[in-house]
Amino acid sequence: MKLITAVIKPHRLDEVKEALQAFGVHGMTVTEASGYGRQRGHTEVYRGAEYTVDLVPKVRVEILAEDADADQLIDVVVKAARTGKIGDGKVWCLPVDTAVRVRTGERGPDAL
Amino acid sequence: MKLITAVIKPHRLDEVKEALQAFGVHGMTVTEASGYGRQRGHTEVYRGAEYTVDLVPKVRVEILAEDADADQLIDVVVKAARTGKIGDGKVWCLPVDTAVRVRTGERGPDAL
Amino acid sequence: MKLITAVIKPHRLDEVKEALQAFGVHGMTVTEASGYGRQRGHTEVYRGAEYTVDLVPKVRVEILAEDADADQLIDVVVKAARTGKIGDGKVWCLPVDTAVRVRTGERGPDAL
Amino acid sequence: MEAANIAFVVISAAMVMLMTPGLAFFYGGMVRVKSALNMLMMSFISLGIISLLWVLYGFSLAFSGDSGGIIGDLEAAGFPQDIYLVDGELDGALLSFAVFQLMFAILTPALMSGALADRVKFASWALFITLWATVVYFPVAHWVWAEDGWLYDLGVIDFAGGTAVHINAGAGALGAVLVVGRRIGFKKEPMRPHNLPMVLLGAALLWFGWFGFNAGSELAPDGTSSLMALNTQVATGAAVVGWLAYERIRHGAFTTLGAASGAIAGLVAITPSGAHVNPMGAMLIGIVAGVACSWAVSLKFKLGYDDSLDVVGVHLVGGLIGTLMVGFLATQGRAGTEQFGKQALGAVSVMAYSFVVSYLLALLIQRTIGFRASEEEETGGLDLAYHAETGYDFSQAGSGSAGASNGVPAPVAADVKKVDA
Amino acid sequence: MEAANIAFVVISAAMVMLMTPGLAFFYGGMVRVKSALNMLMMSFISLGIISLLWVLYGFSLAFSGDSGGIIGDLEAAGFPQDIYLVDGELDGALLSFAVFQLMFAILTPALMSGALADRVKFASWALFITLWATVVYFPVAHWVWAEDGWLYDLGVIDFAGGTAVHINAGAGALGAVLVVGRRIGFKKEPMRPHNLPMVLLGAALLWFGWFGFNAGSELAPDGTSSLMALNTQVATGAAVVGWLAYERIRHGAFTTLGAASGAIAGLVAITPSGAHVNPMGAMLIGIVAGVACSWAVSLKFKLGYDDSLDVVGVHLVGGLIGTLMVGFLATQGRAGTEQFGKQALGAVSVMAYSFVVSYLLALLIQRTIGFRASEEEETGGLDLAYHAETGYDFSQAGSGSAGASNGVPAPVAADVKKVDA
Amino acid sequence: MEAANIAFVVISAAMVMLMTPGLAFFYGGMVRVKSALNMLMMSFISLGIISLLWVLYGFSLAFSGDSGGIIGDLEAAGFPQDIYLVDGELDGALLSFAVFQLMFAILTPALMSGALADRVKFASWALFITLWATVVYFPVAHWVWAEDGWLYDLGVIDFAGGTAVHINAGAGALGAVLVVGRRIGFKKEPMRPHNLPMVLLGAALLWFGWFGFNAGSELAPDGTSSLMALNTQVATGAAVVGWLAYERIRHGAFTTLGAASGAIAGLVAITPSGAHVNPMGAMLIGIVAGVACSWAVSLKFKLGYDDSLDVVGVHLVGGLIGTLMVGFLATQGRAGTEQFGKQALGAVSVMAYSFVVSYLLALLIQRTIGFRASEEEETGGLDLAYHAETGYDFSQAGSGSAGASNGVPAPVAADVKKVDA
Ligand SMILES: Nc1ncnc2c1ncn2[C@@H]1O[C@H](COP(=O)(O)OP(=O)(O)O)[C@@H](O)[C@H]1O
Ligand SMILES: Nc1ncnc2c1ncn2[C@@H]1O[C@H](COP(=O)(O)OP(=O)(O)O)[C@@H](O)[C@H]1O
Ligand SMILES: Nc1ncnc2c1ncn2[C@@H]1O[C@H](COP(=O)(O)OP(=O)(O)O)[C@@H](O)[C@H]1O
Repeated sequence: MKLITAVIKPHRLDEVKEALQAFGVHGMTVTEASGYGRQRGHTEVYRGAEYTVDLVPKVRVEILAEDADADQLIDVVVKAARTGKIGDGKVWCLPVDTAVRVRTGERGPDAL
Repeated sequence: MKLITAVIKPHRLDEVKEALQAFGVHGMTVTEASGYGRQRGHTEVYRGAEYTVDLVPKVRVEILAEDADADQLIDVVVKAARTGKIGDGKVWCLPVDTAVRVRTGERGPDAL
Repeated sequence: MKLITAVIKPHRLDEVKEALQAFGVHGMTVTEASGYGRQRGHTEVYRGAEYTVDLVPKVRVEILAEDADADQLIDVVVKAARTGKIGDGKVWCLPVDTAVRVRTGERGPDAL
Repeated sequence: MEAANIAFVVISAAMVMLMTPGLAFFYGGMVRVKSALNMLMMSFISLGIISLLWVLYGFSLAFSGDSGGIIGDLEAAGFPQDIYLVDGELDGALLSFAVFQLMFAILTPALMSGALADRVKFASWALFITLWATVVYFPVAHWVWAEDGWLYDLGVIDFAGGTAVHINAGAGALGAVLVVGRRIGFKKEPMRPHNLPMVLLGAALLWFGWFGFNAGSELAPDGTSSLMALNTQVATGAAVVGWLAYERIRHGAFTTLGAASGAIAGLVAITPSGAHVNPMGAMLIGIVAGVACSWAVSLKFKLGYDDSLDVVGVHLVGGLIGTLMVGFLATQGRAGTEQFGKQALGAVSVMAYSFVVSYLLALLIQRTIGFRASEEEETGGLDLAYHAETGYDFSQAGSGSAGASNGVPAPVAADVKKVDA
Repeated sequence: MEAANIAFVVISAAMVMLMTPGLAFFYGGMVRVKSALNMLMMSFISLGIISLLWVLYGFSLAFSGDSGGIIGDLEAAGFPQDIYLVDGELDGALLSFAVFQLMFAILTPALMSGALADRVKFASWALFITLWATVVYFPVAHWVWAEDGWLYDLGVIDFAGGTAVHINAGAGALGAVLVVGRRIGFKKEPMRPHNLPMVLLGAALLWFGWFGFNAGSELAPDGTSSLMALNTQVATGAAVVGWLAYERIRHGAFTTLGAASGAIAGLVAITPSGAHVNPMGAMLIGIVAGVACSWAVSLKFKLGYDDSLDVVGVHLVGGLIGTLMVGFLATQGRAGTEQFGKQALGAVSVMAYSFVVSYLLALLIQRTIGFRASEEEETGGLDLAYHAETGYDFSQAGSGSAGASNGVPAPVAADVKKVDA
Repeated sequence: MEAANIAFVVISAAMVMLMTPGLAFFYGGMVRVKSALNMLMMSFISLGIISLLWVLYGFSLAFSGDSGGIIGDLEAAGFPQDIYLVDGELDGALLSFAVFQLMFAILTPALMSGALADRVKFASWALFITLWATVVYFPVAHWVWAEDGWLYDLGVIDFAGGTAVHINAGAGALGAVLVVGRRIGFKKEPMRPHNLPMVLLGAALLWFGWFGFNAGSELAPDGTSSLMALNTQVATGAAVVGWLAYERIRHGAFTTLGAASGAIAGLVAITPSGAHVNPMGAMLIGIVAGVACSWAVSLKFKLGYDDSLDVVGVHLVGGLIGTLMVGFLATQGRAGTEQFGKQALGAVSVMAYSFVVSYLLALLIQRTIGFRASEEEETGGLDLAYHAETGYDFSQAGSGSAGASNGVPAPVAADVKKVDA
């Protein structure tokens, strides 16, 4: 199995979720994150003191997938998350040794 | 080494922690997360507009473990996290190239 | 490629970011986390009831890196994050199958 | 004179009105986030319901006529014009008194909500305060403040409502708690305040409004209301110091929650007594209230009843302290064993009546429509169960931000979809 | 007598002042976190700008002299000493009236901000309220409250400002909304309140201040102001109950936002009417306002205009209910078709005038300096765009914590670097 | 007359009471989350301690008798009955004055806390304000307001406390800061406000209470208090506009923090002067205060003292502006170089006295029990170190939720275990 992790812009989460659903994937785990990269942050002012904030909010999505689906899923996510502007994020894919569904103890593909 | 990641119901965190401790594991890293899956969300109402919220709060636990312990640890976590109801979550296990304890620089099993 | 994950003390984030930048790495993804380990938590008091809080705030940093850089990067992060006191955290490194830049669809090292 | 009185009473009424939201914040900040809105609503609904009851029959039962010193009549039910028109002129004294007293009737049931935090059905709570106001509050207000009320006639000192409001609510809360039972996880799980600045905000609004409550109870701006105002401040300050000192010695820290709680304890204790003691007496009452209540709040863990936000420990105990101490500290020669006896009788009567009737009312509700929330509602949080809302959303996600350039990160769980308007 | 009046009016003025921040919190809690500060600032800026205009010419246009019942003159512009010195003595009645009325002039434009939430340029908003106060509010205040104002002369009942304040602001908001257009994502994305306790806080401060607004409008502490205070509480309580009941039936939940909204609806409806009805009438007005406004807020989804925080649904509709119902419910023989006709005429005139002029003003601004924020500013959040701030930072990171021992975890996005002081 | 005065003063006292919590929120929202409760408590503890000192000896030192215009006597220590009983009647004028002035004595030390944010031991702070009130505030209040006070006799205009309160606190804060030193990370790390809506809430409560502070200082509802109320609003509005305009030009944004700060600056500046200028004068004072203070707050970065929340920049500078400008703007022929000289003398005397004595008191504490928190306490956050609490817990985890169905996600760090009740 594979674990696909996508770090994307928060407002693309909905599109990604819908694209995954259309593909037939019905589960994912989402975490808040902040990203540092090419995309510049912004300036804040407090009583005349100016601060640069260089981390921007991102959303981190994890999807467990069967080996066979992984490549296609990556494409689905990348497409759904894309706005074409800097800061769209990264997707990476890791090999998974094993996966379990807590409720039933099922392992492997059945765990999804 | 292995990295065991468990996405569980927030209120099972205590049980998981205790089970791990009983097993002899004394470290873990916890992140807030939200999960999307079979478990349905809920409806919210604001001035007559009804919204469906389909992400539910989860907790994401990461445990670095020695290869030999990994399988047993997964079982320990799965057992402690189980309520038997939909939405109990997933556990997955990834292969780790290397691990370091920041304080001392120790590598591998000594880093735990 | 490799994925380096570092769980560090929140106030070392700046140093780590600067060290990475000095090394030539210009991207990372940051998540809030809490850690449980040797470092003890603290006690809180509410109307005479005392509570022990045993999770301490940590920051979780993820860095995608080329295979060749991974080892050096780990050292850079470990060095920058170190305070020498208990609770400095862990760094681990995972093998990555593939990585994509969402904006352009570039894969592998070009995705960084 | 008349005009100054009306100005004083009307503004005091507004200040007392603000105490109920103040209470809502005081309590609301103390509960866990998943039931914070419910806690706020338990107070706010009192502002709604009791205002209606008051006009319909509450004012009448409390302040119109008398039956044996126990209760009023229904002559003023519906607040007909003839009770407030005197020779075709509006009777400002009566009208301002009516709105002032209405605020007391709203606050008192709301006080009990703290004891039942996080575990009762909202509709049942609404019914409970409706019944409670009717059979407990309106009569007791008559006993204590109506000219023919039996406690008033007895000479019990209860200037601004130590018995009628605080002992009454404290005892009622205890009665209801015994029926409703403990929160799931009581004594096992920590249930810490989710927002301490909100607790302090509530305490601040209560403190402010309490000047209207205490000084306003004189119904005239004079020496007595001035003394009451001074003593209110002194006793409250002393109770803050007392509570914090006790906590520092016993637990090693000066807590914010302790400061807020101490303030309320002091305010409660000075309520019945402040017009009849001198400032040094007020200080003493305040310190005793601060220390005693800060000790009393731990009783629930020992005795095992789950008075969640310490209505008993603060309002009942604080009310008793003020009501009893004034028996000995009253100026103008009133202090003494005899007065103390009267004070004790008044306190015990109200306590017993309120406790028993509240217990029975709660039981009635529990046996009929059910008082306690279901386990799933309770553990999932009452905010979603009854109010279909969540308190906060500090999230960015799903909010259509193209640039996503806000420094505050995004609790993504608030990924919501609109389906129906 | 005089002294009591001044005490009453000055304190009422302070209470009405507090309504504008109250409004800011009421609205501010309702928007998404990324524009919360902007929402707060849209009210606060009114406290700044209108205070200046008032002295410069606002008071004068509204209350000095008269031209055909339509507007005042500029005799009192700059508030020269001779208007407030009588025989070398300060004229307390006039000065207290001036500060009291100033607070109304501040609140009214701020009310409109809710309709334009999350999408207008801050500087343009500041300009808009400057113009609006000048050509809409000051004249309308003259119509309604000046002795020679044409609506006043006609005998329209508008005790504390149902037409001058609420209908006026509601219609103005609608006019501006039609120019500014809908928020990006309207009807598609959920835009839920980011902080409901803050909404309740705002409602509580508004409720409190409204006693100053309503009772204070009598300018004297007497029977009328007492009746007004009582009716204010009764109608508001009734509207809370009405709104919640409607919601429970229609949507299955008693929402916190509904309770807060119901309170405001009740307060709005009783504003014009409360001094002229009896408490049962007030209760009726309150219930009708609660139910009707709770239904009216969904109109925007059906009709498609984006009155974001329901200024039309609450203030315009609530103001109309109070203004029209008093036509039938007024006591002292004033009720009847004739009075109803006058009320309707007053309401319609103000509504039409405010709507048209506000629309034109908004258009003027949109065509010149631009009213609407850019898409990027809007989606990225107005807080950063215009105020260079973010509302909250509950983070630990980067704050130099050696032990990092705080139980509240760290939203790390707030990783900020200081560059320039 | 008497009754109206008492009504006015008692209610004003309650309003001034609310300013201290208001200040707590104003400051509390400005600090980082890890020390937010500590910041709140630094103000709240003043409500406790000073209330006790006032009765014990504070009122007496300030307002009973006189020694050379410098200080009162101890005749009224303990507030014995004979000072407030006149022919067996309670002296409402004296009692209401005593509670009104008590609130000033509470607020003034609390003002200094902003300068020492995030780095002093809580118990040492409590001791500091105890000593400071005793040797700085009570005497200075005597100088300025007692009939025999030397500044009062000199003819210095300080209507509501520009010198006694604001210059006094500002100079005292500076003295203490020089002893205590800078926060760890000053000028290097950003230390941004953790909760700006809370800052605005504080500003709003301060603004509201300030009407009691300023108008109430006349001790009677008359023309002067009415003028003061009007000028208070005008100057404050002007200062908001002034600060925002400066900021927009200098930094490109209208900040929320700037609006709140401008309001306080305006309120401070009008405090000494508002009863003696006309509204245009008030507007001028307000604008000057807004601009000057918004410039002055950056001085600390240049001069290198860490007046964390700008007590010097706002209260000292604002107080000076008001105190000095009234020398030229005073009406009734009082304006002129002579009056200006008196104003300057008054300001400088209080400034020098307060600065020196505060410095010495802080040094005394630092050398004995220590004033500054340990490095670990400071970096780890004072909330945990001294109050054993954390401000917020928006978490779901560990709260026993079976369904875990709340939309707000769970900061899991708040994983707490109860060990001991
Ligand atoms: N080397 C990296 N490791 C992990 N995450 C990264 C890395 N580089 C970038 N990211 C993540 O991807 C996001 C987008 O990267 P950025 O450089 O801003 O734009 P883009 O990917 O469009 O070139 C960053 O905010 C960060 O969260
Ligand atoms: N394919 C997946 N990839 C990653 N996480 C998943 C996946 N499917 C489910 N999850 C996580 O597991 C949680 C539980 O899944 P759910 O389908 O609701 O129940 P169950 O696992 O009991 O069948 C989800 O909330 C989500 O966090
Ligand atoms: N086995 C583990 N798996 C995952 N994370 C761990 C593990 N052990 C420790 N950690 C993380 O590392 C942090 C530091 O560990 P701790 O034992 O407190 O100190 P140290 O690493 O200095 O010995 C913990 O707070 C936790 O976040």
